[in-house]
Amino acid sequence: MTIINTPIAANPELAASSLETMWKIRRFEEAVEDLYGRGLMHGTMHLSIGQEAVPTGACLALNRDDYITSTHRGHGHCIAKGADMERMMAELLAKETGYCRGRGGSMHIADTETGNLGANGIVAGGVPIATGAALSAKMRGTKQVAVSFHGDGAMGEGAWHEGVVLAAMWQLPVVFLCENNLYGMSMSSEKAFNLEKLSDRARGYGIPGVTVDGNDVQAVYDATQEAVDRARNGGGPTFIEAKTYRWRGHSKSDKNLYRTRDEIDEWRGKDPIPLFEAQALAAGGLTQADIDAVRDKVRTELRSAVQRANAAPDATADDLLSAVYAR
Amino acid sequence: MTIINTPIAANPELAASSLETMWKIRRFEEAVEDLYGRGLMHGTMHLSIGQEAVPTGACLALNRDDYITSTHRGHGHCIAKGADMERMMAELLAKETGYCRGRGGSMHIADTETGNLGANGIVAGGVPIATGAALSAKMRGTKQVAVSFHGDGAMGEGAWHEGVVLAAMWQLPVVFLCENNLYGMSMSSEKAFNLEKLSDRARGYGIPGVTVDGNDVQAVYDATQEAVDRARNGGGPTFIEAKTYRWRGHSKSDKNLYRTRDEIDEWRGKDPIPLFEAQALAAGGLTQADIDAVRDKVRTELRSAVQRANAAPDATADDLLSAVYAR
Amino acid sequence: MTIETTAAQSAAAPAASAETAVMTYSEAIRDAMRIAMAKDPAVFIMGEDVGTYGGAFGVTGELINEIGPERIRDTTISELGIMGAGVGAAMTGMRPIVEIQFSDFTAQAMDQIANQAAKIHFMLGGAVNVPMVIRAPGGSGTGAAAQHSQSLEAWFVHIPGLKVVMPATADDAKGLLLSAIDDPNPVMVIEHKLLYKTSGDVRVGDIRTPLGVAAVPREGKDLTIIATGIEVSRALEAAEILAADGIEATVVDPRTLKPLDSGTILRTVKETGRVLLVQEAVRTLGFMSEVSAIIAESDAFGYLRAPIKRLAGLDIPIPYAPKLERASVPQVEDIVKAATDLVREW
Amino acid sequence: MTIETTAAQSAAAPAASAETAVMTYSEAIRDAMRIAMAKDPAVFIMGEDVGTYGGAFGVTGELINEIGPERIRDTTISELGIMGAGVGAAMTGMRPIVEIQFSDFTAQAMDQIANQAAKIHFMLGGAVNVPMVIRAPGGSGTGAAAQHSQSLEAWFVHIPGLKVVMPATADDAKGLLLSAIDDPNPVMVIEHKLLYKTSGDVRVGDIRTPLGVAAVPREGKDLTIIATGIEVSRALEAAEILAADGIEATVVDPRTLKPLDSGTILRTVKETGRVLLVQEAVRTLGFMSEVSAIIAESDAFGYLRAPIKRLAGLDIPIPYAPKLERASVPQVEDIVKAATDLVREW
Ligand SMILES: Cc1ncc(C[n+]2csc(CCOP(=O)(O)OP(=O)(O)O)c2C)c(N)n1
Ligand SMILES: Cc1ncc(C[n+]2csc(CCOP(=O)(O)OP(=O)(O)O)c2C)c(N)n1
Ligand SMILES: [Mg+2]
Ligand SMILES: [Mg+2]
Repeated sequence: MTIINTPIAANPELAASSLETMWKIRRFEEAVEDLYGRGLMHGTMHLSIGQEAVPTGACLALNRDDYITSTHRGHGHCIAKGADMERMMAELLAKETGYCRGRGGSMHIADTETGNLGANGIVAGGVPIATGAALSAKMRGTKQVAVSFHGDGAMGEGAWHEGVVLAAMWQLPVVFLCENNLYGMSMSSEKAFNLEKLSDRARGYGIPGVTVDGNDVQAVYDATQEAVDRARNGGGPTFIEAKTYRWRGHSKSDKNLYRTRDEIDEWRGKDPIPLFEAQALAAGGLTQADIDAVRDKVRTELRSAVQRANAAPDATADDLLSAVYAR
Repeated sequence: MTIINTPIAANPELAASSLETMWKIRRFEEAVEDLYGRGLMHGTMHLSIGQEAVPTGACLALNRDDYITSTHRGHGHCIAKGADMERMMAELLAKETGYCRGRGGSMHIADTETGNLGANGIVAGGVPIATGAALSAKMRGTKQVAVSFHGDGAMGEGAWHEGVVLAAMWQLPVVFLCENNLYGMSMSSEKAFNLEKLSDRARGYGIPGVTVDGNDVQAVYDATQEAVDRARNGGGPTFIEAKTYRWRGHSKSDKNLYRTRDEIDEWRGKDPIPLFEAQALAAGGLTQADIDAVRDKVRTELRSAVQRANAAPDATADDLLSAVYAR
Repeated sequence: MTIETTAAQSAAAPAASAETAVMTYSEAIRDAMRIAMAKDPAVFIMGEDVGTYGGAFGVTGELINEIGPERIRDTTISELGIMGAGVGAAMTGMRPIVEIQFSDFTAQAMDQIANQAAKIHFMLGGAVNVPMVIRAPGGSGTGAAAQHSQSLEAWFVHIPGLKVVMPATADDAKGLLLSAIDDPNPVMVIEHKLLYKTSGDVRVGDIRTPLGVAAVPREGKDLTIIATGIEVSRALEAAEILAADGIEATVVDPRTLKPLDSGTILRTVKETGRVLLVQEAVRTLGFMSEVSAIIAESDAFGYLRAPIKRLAGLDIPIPYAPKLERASVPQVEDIVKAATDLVREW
Repeated sequence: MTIETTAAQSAAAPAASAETAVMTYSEAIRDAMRIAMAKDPAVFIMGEDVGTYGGAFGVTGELINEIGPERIRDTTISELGIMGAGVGAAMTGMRPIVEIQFSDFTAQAMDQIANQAAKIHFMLGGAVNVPMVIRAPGGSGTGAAAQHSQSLEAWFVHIPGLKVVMPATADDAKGLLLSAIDDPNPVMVIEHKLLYKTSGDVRVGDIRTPLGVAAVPREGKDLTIIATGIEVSRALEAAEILAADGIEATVVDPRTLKPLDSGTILRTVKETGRVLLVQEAVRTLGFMSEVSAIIAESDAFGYLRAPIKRLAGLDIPIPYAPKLERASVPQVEDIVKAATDLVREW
């Protein structure tokens, strides 16, 4: 991807695609929530509603063959990196046509075609994997970059630390992108870190760290693009803290006892989608008609994705044992 | 322990005891090396010769009931915290009278009487254990402090990170004392860290960090005492980097290919023992006669420790199975 | 069977004299922790979201409101650190109960469990004890896929120095946990997600289920079914169906996997001469491999009328799709079929 | 036996036609890595002190001088990170060989081994492979005590998605490693510290020992001894002693623990009707528990003239004291005695 010098909101094409990505994430997850609520989907789910600007802005700075590793809350990363909503939905509906043939579900969707090495059920599990993908890119001399999406909570894990330690020592082309949504499940990041900004931790690894507004596509894009450029040019890893908020509970079982309704409402007021729409209207990148068109397009697309996914055959049990090992 | 306001080197009692501790460590390890070289001791061994000032200075700031956790290179910590050389030697000689009844060997010596929770064969294994001991002290309201001795190499481990994360969040009375002897086995700490000072990593956890000359008893004492005071008064953890050097190879199998003879010689020139002796002479804490007396005393003590340890009965195999579980 | 069935619970009910109350497995665990904390100030709970959130499966519930955040300690997401802190606390006078949200994440903490907690007492020549309890839910059935559904008890049973229990009923969940808290050694308590909401009669008050004693919730002459965890209630349900078909099964629930009550196992095997081993864990080197080996090398060998039969999870990661997940581990009908084959063919 | 004995090596020697050279187990491993790296630029080595230092046990030796630091990659002390980096590299076109200094430290990396590497292929519906090799020395005998002497192969054999090999000879160390590097799955190679310096005839060049095929270095009519790792050479030495006493033993070395060549095992068991299982790992839920279970539930059951006998490490952490350490795991004389008892009594 070439570097974008005009504001995203002012560029008709980019503004439309960014808005489309955010709406796709939002609508996809709303549909999931609905299906789940009606008992049509099983397992567990982690929704990123309210956080859409982070993957949207970040993936704008990435090429199709750049890598990402994702998390338990990974629908947004997956969509922003370019995955197909139908195959995602099929996965969640336990269909043979899903990205993982119904074996993985929400927590394991990967789309290697678009460089997504996978959601991960293990907090921080993807961090050293991203380091490895960056190492591989460097060794193969491909100029690919890896972005490790992870939460604030993930920074309590040894896996996070070790992934960053190796990347820093080897100056690998990797970006550690922390979506600080203020909580790791019920643990507030304010309590968990004795830090003003989580990016202050980056200096302890001798790598640059920056904190940005995670609800602002442009801010996320700018920081990611700078980090990606540095990485591609051999300048090593960067840590980015994108401050955002999850509107929904951690998962289905969350009673939201650890935070207040007021806090949730305050952040709902910072919804990244209307924020971006207003920016695009003001900057002239999009008209109201454009905005409506994007919204409608996504709604139609999603509806058909759900329908087609629903119609697909269920995952089949006949080759379970033979599917364990690659041949 | 009451806080020491006069320089250690100027205080006859403290100067003598500090010098004695350093000599004990040095002589103990020289004896181990000798026994090992003559095939009279088995297993592996990690010598801290050249690093004696760190445990000596640090343990001067600790009460007998304060805790330490130690490492694979733990003889110095053990001696400085007050352990008995005879029982240590007996352990290394696989005797029933050893601290671990010959079950643990060098890498597992502990002396709970003096608050030493144990050497550890696992790099960074003792770090979260120290956090736990500090948590326990805090919960029991005892005002005890825990010091986690660890190497520079240990800071690559997730265990180190997680131990520090929890201690920082809970503001526990623990000191993370890094003996940066410039190498973790063959990995140079300069290469492993993109940092001027390892103590710069501390800020990323929101805790104070300081770097001191690890070959200077006074400098190590001062930093530890400040950290211990803070810990005891509820001020939470501190990270200390004590820069020092191991003269010997990492263990018996080390061919020293990763460092130069010049470097080793340079650091031999910074031997903490004569350095301290000179300070004590200059400050008037010790006369040359005192110095000679300490040296002689340690030599005699050590000789008798080795003799008595040698004479002790071998570890017995008859209760191996019943020794696994406590009753 | 559905998870509401309480056959196992009632079968293992305490002696008639003891007062009991109906509670869920999850409440029973909470009850045990409440009792232990009331008695001994050294006991405390530490883990991710055990405080206000009440635990990933709601097991600690509102304990924090009763006991406070000092002793119901929310942690960062740092399983290795938490486990190490537990070890350090246990070595210095406390009795921590460490909760790991899913037993799969014991992988993160394995060094502190296997290399530290398990070995310290022995390795230090007996100088120190490590009296800690690790609670972690295992098992499949919730659609949480491969990284949240494993049955990893075999890892821990293999490590000298650990004790391992797997309560199958609410009463045992309470009684075994209280015994584990008393124990001067590290004890892994592998709970089961699907059991949390099942209920049964639970003895009231400060009761115990001793470690190392198997339960025999049913006796029959035709075969011995040995099952653990969720498979105990499935085995009991299968036994009912088998009985209707004229096959009488003894059902043995070891309860403590280590130390194992092999006496009870061998006795019942000798009585029936046929043995069916049932575990949810993957077949290869699951706990029942050891039970099989113990039987095959014992004097019960001479009493066997048929080869030892094992029924276990498929050797695969647990898949997400509900039908596939169900097909991955032994269900009641699988037990019925295996038992019937065993008795009819031999 | 002393570690110099090469009975096992010669017994498993390649067909007479192949050219061989005498080298140590450690040199054979290095030879395999050199060959693989020369052929395929995707193959590289990563681990603590594998570079200039030459590896904790000297296995990589001077490879860095031939191949350079890019592909003989020294790491920080970060087993979990290294393993995760291996997984990420393997998913994106590389074929990493990760060295863990002591297999005990796989505990640190367990999440990436068991929850990631092993499961990714299945969990992602086959979309990605994880072709990586993990080399780690296990076993006791060096006086390194409880945290540096474990035999943990059972942990890995229990996890679907991993393959596990345990070479007992220099030739197999080379041949199995080259097969492991070829394999599109994560393969754990458990080497043995005491074997590194033993030597034997090793086939020259780009040879293979196939995964999943057991070796039968000796055939006899009286009993079948199945042994792994260091116990293979002990079993062969014991077999010589037994032969002098008129007892003829078949010795089977599974070589690959997963996937297991149970065909060869069952065939030899049926031939002799008596079986002695020998492992260095602790008894409870060690690899031989599975072998025992497989035999006991197979049609070989009917051929057994005696209960299956297991000889294993004591269920204890490995002690430091040399005499205690030696007493902790099966030695040649223990095998001789167990085999003699088995044949005389049954
Ligand atoms: C190793 C591990 N520990 C614990 C969990 C349970 N868990 C899943 S998500 C989560 C919170 C993660 O917080 P954060 O990283 O901030 O991501 P967020 O959920 O806020 O997006 C926890 C504790 C897990 N999946 N893996
Ligand atoms: C978890 C773990 N990984 C690796 C090792 C092998 N090892 C023992 S000591 C050591 C180097 C430790 O370096 P450092 O922490 O700096 O301590 P130093 O040896 O310099 O005192 C290594 C790699 C180990 N014992 N434990
Ligand atoms: Mg979060
Ligand atoms: Mg060091």
